[in-house]
Amino acid sequence: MLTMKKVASFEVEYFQYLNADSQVVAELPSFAQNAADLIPFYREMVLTRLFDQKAVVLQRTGRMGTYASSEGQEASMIGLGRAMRREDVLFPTYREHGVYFARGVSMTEIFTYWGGNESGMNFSRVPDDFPVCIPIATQIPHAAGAAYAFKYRKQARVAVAVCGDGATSKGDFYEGLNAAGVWNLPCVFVVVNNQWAISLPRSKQSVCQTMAQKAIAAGIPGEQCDGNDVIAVYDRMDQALRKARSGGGPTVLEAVTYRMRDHTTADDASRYRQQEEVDQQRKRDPIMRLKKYLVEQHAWSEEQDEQLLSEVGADVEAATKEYLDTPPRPPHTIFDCLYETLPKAYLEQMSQLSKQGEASHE
Amino acid sequence: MLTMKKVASFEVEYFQYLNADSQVVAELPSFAQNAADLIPFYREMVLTRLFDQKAVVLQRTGRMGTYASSEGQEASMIGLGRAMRREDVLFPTYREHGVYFARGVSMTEIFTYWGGNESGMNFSRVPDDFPVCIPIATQIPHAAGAAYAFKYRKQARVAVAVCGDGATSKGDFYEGLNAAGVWNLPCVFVVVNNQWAISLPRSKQSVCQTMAQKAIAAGIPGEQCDGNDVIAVYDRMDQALRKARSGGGPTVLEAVTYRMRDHTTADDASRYRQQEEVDQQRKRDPIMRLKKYLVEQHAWSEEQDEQLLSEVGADVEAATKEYLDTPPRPPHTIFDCLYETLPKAYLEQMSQLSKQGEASHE
Amino acid sequence: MSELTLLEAVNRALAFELDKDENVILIGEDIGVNGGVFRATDGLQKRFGAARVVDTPLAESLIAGMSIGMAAQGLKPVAEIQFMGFIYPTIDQMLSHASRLRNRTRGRLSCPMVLRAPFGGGIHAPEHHSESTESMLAHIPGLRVVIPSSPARAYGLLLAAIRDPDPVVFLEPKRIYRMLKQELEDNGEALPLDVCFTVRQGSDITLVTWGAMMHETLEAANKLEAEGIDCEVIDVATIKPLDMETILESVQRTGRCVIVHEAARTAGFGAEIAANLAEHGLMHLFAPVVRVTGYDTVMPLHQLEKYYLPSTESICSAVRKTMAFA
Amino acid sequence: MSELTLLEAVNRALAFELDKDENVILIGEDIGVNGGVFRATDGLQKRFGAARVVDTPLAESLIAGMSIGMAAQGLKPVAEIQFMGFIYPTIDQMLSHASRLRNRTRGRLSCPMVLRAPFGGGIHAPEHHSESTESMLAHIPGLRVVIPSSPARAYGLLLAAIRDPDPVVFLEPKRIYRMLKQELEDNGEALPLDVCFTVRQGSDITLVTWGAMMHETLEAANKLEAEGIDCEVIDVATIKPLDMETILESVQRTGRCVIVHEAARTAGFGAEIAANLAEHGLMHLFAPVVRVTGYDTVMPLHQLEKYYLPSTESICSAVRKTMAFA
Ligand SMILES: Cc1ncc(C[n+]2csc(CCOP(=O)(O)OP(=O)(O)O)c2C)c(N)n1
Ligand SMILES: Cc1ncc(C[n+]2csc(CCOP(=O)(O)OP(=O)(O)O)c2C)c(N)n1
Ligand SMILES: [Mg+2]
Ligand SMILES: [Mg+2]
Repeated sequence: MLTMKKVASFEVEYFQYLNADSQVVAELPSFAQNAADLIPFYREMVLTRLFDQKAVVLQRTGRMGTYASSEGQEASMIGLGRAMRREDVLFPTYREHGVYFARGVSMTEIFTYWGGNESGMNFSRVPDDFPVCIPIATQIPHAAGAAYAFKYRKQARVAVAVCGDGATSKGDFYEGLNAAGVWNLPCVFVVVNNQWAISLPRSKQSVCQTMAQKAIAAGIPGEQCDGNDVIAVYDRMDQALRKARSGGGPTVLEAVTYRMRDHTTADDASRYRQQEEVDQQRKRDPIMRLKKYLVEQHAWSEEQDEQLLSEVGADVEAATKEYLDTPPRPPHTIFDCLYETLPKAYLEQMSQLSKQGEASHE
Repeated sequence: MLTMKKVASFEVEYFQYLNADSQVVAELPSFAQNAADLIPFYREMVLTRLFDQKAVVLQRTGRMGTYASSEGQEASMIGLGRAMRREDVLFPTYREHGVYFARGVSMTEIFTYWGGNESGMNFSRVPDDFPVCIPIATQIPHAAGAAYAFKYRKQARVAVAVCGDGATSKGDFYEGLNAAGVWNLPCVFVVVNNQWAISLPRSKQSVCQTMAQKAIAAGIPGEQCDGNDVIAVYDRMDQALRKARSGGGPTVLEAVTYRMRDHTTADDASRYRQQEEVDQQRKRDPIMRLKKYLVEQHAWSEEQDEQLLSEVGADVEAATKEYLDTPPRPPHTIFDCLYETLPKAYLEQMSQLSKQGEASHE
Repeated sequence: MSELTLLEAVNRALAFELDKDENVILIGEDIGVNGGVFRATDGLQKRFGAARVVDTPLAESLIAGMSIGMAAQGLKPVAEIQFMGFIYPTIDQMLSHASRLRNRTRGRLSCPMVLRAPFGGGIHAPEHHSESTESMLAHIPGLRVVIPSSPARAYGLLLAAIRDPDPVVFLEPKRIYRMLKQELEDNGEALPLDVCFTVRQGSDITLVTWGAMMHETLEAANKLEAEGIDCEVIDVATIKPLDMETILESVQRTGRCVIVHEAARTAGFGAEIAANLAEHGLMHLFAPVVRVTGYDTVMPLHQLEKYYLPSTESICSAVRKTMAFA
Repeated sequence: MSELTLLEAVNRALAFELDKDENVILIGEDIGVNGGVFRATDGLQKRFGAARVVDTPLAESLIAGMSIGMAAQGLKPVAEIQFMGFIYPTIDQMLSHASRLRNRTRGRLSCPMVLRAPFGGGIHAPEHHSESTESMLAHIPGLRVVIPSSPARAYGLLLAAIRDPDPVVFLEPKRIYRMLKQELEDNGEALPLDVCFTVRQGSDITLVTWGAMMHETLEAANKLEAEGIDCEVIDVATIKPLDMETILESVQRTGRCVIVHEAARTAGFGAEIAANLAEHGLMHLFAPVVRVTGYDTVMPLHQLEKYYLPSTESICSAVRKTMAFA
């Protein structure tokens, strides 16, 4: 007599098309079969990296506040951002600059935000996308709520929440996944597993073998992909989005990547991680990987690359200038979006601040 | 070329020894091989049921406050309570009366608590066990913290947290499991899945196939057992406790049972569930199941049963009397356990209350 | 017109707005078939369907968080937290997001949600079921905190809260859920938010309160009338933002003020009102501003609950003391 | 004796107590190898081991909840919340359990834990990194809320907090973490909790504050001295429970009071102090009690942060107005 029976079983799959050496290791999905079609991906990845470098310089030179670099994570960002449709809605963290760019948010807007002005989150081109979310994992239930609205209104839209490996430890993450399961919501939850949560390595965040398996607790599918392979990220996102859009419910997608820089400009990663590890990871760089592949496929050349760098570099400079030329908002505007109409009770405070603001502007 | 590879796989097992018809369906563990050894289990299950019935009567007749009946869940409570050692520590909900009894907490104490007096939680026999926990799932991280203390002090003790199926939806549940995994803590998390969370059926709480699989998200083992089979509950608890005690880390144990009565005396379950379902579940009753088995094994008789009922009934009556005879605490005692030493700032409030209390006692 | 309890008034307001505006969605634990543990949503799922009256998994933080996502998409979620004692897991979402979404996006996104919760003691409930921590919420910029004190106020203010374009926490005094009935027309007429209501005119002293304590306060005012003390009684109704004008105007006339709330005293919302009087009304005060409040203890289990709550008698004696002050 | 910053003083106090009492355990995010994002725990994991200086997964509610379980077992957890902006997920555990465990079990179990968090604005940090919501915590019965205003106070009060048998929330004013140094002997001597400290004696007016605003308040007092206004300055230090005696005694002498805090005004802790003055100090007041506070808005991102925070100048002008009142 058996003392037990198996009542459930689960598997987690891993997807990769282009390995670290730019070799094709699986049959390419159709969108990637013509290498030249990947050039727009490459361009956005490069833009994100140049933006990032500029942002760090601006911070170091006192012209911007604390900034969270996304270097090394460009394939995850651009793969997921490009797979989304304009009418889908993004619920990001503070590190998903590239996703914003792929969505149409301008570099100036992102500079403005990190420069200490909320106006940067008043996106002109994606009216529904959520702003930067600082409190870890709290954006996950927002995505579930928006997805509920899409479903209620029978709209073919998907809510995409992005979070880090650290975020998976927080109750909000799990609660959001579970809710998406319960109502079969059109959601994709992307865990950008960059191996670190400030100083805490992935291994100490959780003893689960994969972050993808967190989905099992919510009864929804979860899978893992190489987050430095933009083909894999786009392909898996595309699949998950299609499924969600057609009523197939939520998916968790873990993109395995690496945070190449300090957590933010306020951090010093050399206190807690080895340079060797970083050097090792440099070999998996998503931009080099794609470039090498494109070149090998004769879809790209060094000349084109230089041309691209200088074009994109000029775009970054133009955005920088626009940002630096933006005057700060008048102080009393801290009252003007507090409520739709400022309650009478606060009029006096606002006028006091107006006076104070004018005084110190003089 | 394969587009993906499997990187992790999981299974959930289900354990049952005595089925609903009292038939042995798996080789009995050694503690259960002699049927007579199960009589103490039976006795405590009966006691818990009689206590429960009395408590409901006391509430209905205005002599006690709102009460959460545990009818139908006796096998889960007694199986887990008896498997624990005295030095282990319990972190229960508000429905685990039987576990408390198996631990040595008196019926009078539990009556006193539900009678609206905190003194009932000043257990005389299990000094470290946690009090009733009302905010769902918040006791789970407490268990992880206590387990951390055991591990830190190299004590061979286990923290046992019990919660309901509803509780598994709350972030605290998941955060606690994850932490237990990270530090390989001596914890057992028991999910008493009684199919309902007030009016919400199990199926709407989560679309996961089992509650046990929630463990997978935390990278720890999870299993399911028949929560109405006291042999299965005791056996699986015993295994999990041994493992935890010897450094083997945490386990999630789902005990599948059924809440036979209203959620609490303030609830009316007929508003949201069918009587047929309840009737159907009645056939799985844990007490009847064990009794039938004991009788069939000639380890128990109707005469013994009547004797037991009258003995236990007398115990319940004695506890009832002791409870009803307990005078309320003087009002000012609401200040005396607020801090170890009442801060000066509150002395005046306390003396004001003393006066008020005396006045209304007159 | 019919005689309604506060609970029925809540139910009618929800039904009216569900009927009028298909963006209104109720979410919460046990609000569907069960109609809520107090029956505030009784019959609404049946009438409006399970997509609009939605039972959630057991997770308050999720309820608040989802409401924010829904509201940003233009729905008007009205979320129920079963008891105020379980509102704490929502504070992060309410403070970090609901109250800030408009400002954070400079008006691009907004959060027209209502978070309802029964609050207050006096019904012999288990622990955590008798909380009054409204002042914690009233500290949060960008939120509104609204508390009705009667069926009519519940109906009108809840309609206003749902229609308000910003997040509102709506706290329902459960002790008076079924205590009193009021003639009430179910006509969809909202009451104004952000203003106090003067419930009783008087010239000797101003009594300020909200929620269930209104009952004891009015009782006290009636009792004191017999003793020749003419009390003005103000129902704050919206505690955040606070309409201090009405209170100040009254205290300027009466020169005396007693504030009544059942929450613990320290940093309770009575402090804010008294502080405003100390700043803006000082020169009109003939006597100290007295707060009649719950003690700075944990709300005791029900055997001692009545000692914790302010009573008509404790209000009367505070008023007498204040009147006697010279 | 050495010159220490507030941050170093915190580090020394933690080290002293870790060394003295093996029940003391630090837990929090990034407090181990990294030494905390501000370096408050720098070097402590190396010195005391990873079992005593423990990096946790990213979950504040867990950190508070685990601390409660540890504390009930007789450990003395000192938990760090990385910024006060992330303290909200702990409120449920702190309010529902930490502050109640002793009362709920009639003294059988207790919860000797400390929850540390840097708080306040002025360091040009991202959103949620500049919070001051101490009054929300001060409303919770059974908690202590302690706020140092200098290195010496941080050292002595933190030692006292760790040794206290009940839960303490210890809020560290991060704007002055490294701003000033003070001669300090690392001798393990605690300062008393539950009392205010009179930092400067004066006879014309009483200024009451806590945390980082002490700096601007003292600066204002010095400036005003030149104008012939003699300010008494009180550091509240423990805001819960509040030592109102010291404040009242002072205001009885000076007849005037200005309260300064950077938190939003409405239901900020200044209200509690002003309310007490309106109740117990009214007849000694020559002038309205003025609160100089942050505005009732969300703390803005750093371009406008300085307009939000009270300044030496705004304190001075409130004092001048109060002095001019007749
Ligand atoms: C609730 C909360 N706690 C703490 C922090 C401070 N903090 C900011 S980022 C971070 C680590 C996040 O790690 P992960 O989720 O892996 O994202 P990553 O930064 O690696 O992209 C922490 C602890 C925060 N922002 N929110
Ligand atoms: C945080 C919180 N939310 C809501 C409640 C109200 N409530 C009490 S019990 C309960 C259902 C719990 O269901 P489950 O976890 O399955 O336990 P059971 O009652 O079935 O034993 C709810 C919603 C609560 N006590 N705590
Ligand atoms: Mg990370
Ligand atoms: Mg249940």
